[in-house]
Amino acid sequence: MNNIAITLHNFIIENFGIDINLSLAISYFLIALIFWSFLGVIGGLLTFLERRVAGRIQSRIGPNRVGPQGIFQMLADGIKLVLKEDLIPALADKPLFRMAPYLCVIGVFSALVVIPFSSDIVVADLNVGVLYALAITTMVVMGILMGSWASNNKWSLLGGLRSAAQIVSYEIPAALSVLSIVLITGSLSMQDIIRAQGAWPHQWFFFHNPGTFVAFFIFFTSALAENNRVPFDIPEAESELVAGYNTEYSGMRFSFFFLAEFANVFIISSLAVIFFFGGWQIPHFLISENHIITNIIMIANFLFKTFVFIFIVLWLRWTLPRLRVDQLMTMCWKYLIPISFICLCITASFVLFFGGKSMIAVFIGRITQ
Amino acid sequence: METLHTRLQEKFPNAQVTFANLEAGDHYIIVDTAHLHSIISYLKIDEHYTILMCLSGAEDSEFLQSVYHLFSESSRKKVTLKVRLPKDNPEVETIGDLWPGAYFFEREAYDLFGIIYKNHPDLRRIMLPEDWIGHPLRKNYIDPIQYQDINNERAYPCDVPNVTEKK
Amino acid sequence: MREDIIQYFRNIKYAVTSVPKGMMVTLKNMFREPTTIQYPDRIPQKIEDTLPLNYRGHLEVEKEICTGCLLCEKFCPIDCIRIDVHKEETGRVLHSFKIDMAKCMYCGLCVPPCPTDAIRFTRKFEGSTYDIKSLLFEFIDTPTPVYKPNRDKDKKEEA
Amino acid sequence: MYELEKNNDNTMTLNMGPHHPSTHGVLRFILEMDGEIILSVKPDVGYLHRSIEKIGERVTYPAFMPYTDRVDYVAAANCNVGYALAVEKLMGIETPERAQYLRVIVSELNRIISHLLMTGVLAMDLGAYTPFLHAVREREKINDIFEILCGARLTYNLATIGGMPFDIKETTIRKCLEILEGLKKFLKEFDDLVTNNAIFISRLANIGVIDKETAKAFMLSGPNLRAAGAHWDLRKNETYFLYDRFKFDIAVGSGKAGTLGDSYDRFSVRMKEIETSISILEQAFKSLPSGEVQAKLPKTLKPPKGEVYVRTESARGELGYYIISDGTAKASRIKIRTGSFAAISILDKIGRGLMLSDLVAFMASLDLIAPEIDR
Repeated sequence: MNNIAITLHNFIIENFGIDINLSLAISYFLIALIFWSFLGVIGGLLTFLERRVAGRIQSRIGPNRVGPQGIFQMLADGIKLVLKEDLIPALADKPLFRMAPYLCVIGVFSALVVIPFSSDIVVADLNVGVLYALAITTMVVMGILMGSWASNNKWSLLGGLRSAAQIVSYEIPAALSVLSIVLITGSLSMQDIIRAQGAWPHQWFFFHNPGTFVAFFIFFTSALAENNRVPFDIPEAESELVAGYNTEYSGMRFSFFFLAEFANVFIISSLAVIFFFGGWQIPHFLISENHIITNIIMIANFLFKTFVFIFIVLWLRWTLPRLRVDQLMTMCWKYLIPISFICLCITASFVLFFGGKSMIAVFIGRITQ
Repeated sequence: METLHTRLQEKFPNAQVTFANLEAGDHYIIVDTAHLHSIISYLKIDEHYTILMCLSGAEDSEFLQSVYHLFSESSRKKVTLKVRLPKDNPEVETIGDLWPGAYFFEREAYDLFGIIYKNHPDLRRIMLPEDWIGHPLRKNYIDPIQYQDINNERAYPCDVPNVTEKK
Repeated sequence: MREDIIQYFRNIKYAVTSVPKGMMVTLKNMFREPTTIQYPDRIPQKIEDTLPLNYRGHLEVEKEICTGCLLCEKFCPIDCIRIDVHKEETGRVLHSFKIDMAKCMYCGLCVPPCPTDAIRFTRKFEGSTYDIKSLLFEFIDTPTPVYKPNRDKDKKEEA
Repeated sequence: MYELEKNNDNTMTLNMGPHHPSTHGVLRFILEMDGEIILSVKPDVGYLHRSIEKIGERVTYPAFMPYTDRVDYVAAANCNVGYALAVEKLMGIETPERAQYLRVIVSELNRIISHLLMTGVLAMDLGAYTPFLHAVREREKINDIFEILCGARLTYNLATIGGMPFDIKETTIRKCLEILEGLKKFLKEFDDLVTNNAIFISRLANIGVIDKETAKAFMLSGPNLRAAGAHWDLRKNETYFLYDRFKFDIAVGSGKAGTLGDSYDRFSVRMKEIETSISILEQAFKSLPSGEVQAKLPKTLKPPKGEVYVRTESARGELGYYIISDGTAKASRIKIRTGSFAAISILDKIGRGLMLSDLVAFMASLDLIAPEIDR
């Protein structure tokens, strides 16, 4: 069993006997649709989670009225946003203004295609998965820039330009730090990266060598920056730019930007788990004969790890002040990029001298000799 | 303060420097309008009254006043200077070149009293809108009935009539 | 140059150490009890009962002991109290005692001058209404003769 | 210096306010920008002008007291006692000792409240929302004390001419000391969360440097002046009430994060002043004398003909009341000189060359309160 879409494809071919290409298209489309709606739910859930976490950190209670513990707050918010009037400024560039939020959402949601939830559950295990994930999420900047320009608002424009500079620069440290992982595995496929790791912490790439250890923090920081989260939320910067690029947006279009941001939180957390924390890997004794149960345990493991990181993202959001634009650039070009290069060199030397074995494996090997 | 007054009189014989002694509170020195700037700069530079505490407009029966409260950090002394300006042409030299912070206080006095400060770089209204008519803190100012279609009457549906009207 | 390099590493160290410190503070706060209450429906006891006794809420007048001295009306800075007292054969009679709570600024200047404590603050503070006219409080429904403190009796009591 | 540079094609005019999230109330700035760099700041104030000075000429002296609350609603008690002091000085009234102690207590409590709000808001303007709510949480506790004392939480109206309208009870003192102990713990936590945070320091250090001479020329006062390195505190240098009986140090800017007189200094001076206020309060509670709280006054207050300028140290700097009396029950002129109004004029001088984000931080560090500017 390769992955879930192929399974569906085989099923369609066997039972309906239609053209192979058409069946492939249909099965990928259906699976993508399921995953996308899942991400939509996750995005909604995160808005609720963020408000609850923020509330508790700030000695408040947070939303707790809609449903048990307020879990359906996201539905109430969603319905409210859908019913709100969709304002378009008179002097806005209307086609671009309408298109921008969709572009954002497409950029983020497309990244989900390569995220493996378990050894079988993945839409498409591309052989350029890492590259694809890093590249497609950058499409968000197109949406933001488009929306901010089309709004015909100076605050929006400032926010959009800040965002463009920020996201494009932070692509580099993010890619460089992931490169150390690619160096170890020799593959750009997500599944291969996960399979190269193990279920236990000493098998994770996070503890592989000092280079990857630091690389994780660089990856996480730059992923946060790419997602415009605090402390890098300068494109939105509520106290400076009113609301930044989405100043003029309202109703459903605003909620699309919002959803994109929260879906992106999920994406970056899952990427961090995949690259550095063993993804869906579970210990051997948990793997049973039954494929379905094994997959469920894998998904649970993966989602648990992901939600830990999501919590850290939210936690950071409600702790730190934001940086200034020039400090942000300084941090990227003067600190993160040089350090990630050093990390890359350290990892490369590890691969060269120890044949890709992890630090702990080498250490244990020395002791047992 | 009285010694300061005599010193000022010696220094500026042409200026009419009068010392006012009141029943209560602070005493003040009334200065001739034409010599105000030179007297204040003398006070700042030679007498070390380095702090301008407050600049305000005021009105007595016949005149508008521009009041300057100065303070000396070294000798811990305060002095109040006043200029009396005729109501029809209240003009006085700005002291913003000595304390740039005074520009805003002068704008306020201009806005609320209509005192014109000569050589002020940006003498505009500060509290009230640009198109407001009159200077509200003058004693003969009458509240306008409306401003730009906004009625000045209170819009309380259950308004209680004024006490003075009742009697 | 050398100092710059030292500063470079010091910056990294400071950023790395100070951020977790702040995060620990927020984490600590996360496990503390919330300080907010769920006003207005999910509260253990009525808010009015938790307020101190001298809370300045809505005004209240006890018409039986009002002397009609009009001191409160005089002391009010914004004229939100209006009292009608007419002189009739039996003496002075209160016809209306109106307080416009929509206009009142709860300054409390009307309370201390009252000789009989007829006007006083309550601990009510919820004044939201659909009709602003309902905030015009009228304390006299039927004409009431003003209260005349019996001076001799008071003196006796004091003695 | 008040002329905008000619508007050529490379600059952008940006309208910041009147309802911009970081202008706290309604202030408006017309910014001339080159990208993110500010070329000039033109403050436009007056959106909250409530003609308090005109009202002062129409109501009697005691009836003006509630209006002084509204001059600066964050530090209303300071405004109250300042006005009471001015009228007392004009009339030559001697205030009882206990009332003076009570005034010290309320003004120091109010200073803590105001500085807590300021530090929280500064953090909020830099993007950290949590410290603001933590500060407000502590602030609410002191508001509870005010509620017990005078019955109101924000616009206290807690002074009368010649004394105080309430007395403090032993239980309130104990509760107050308890809260102050909690506040000390909170301040340590706040240091970890905000004061020593690397991002916070880098956002404030070397931003908006005001040196001592500029500060004096622009009539700055209070914490803003002290942050520039001036040892000047009206509580100490021009003792009023009974501040000479308390031991405290003047908090002065040290320039430890960058330059002397930068935004971080203004922030840390306020943090130090909270500690100073706590120590003054503890001393005041220990040595609170017994006795009357209200001086005997005539039925209608009619100050003699004359004028007085009395300044006190409010939370936002020098708060001066200039009262001219013409011998009647109503003042002929009441001028209120506030710290924020003086501070607003320095924005253009220092704001040039800053980035937009810095302007927000600089403005918050000056602790501008819009109603105090406009009155």
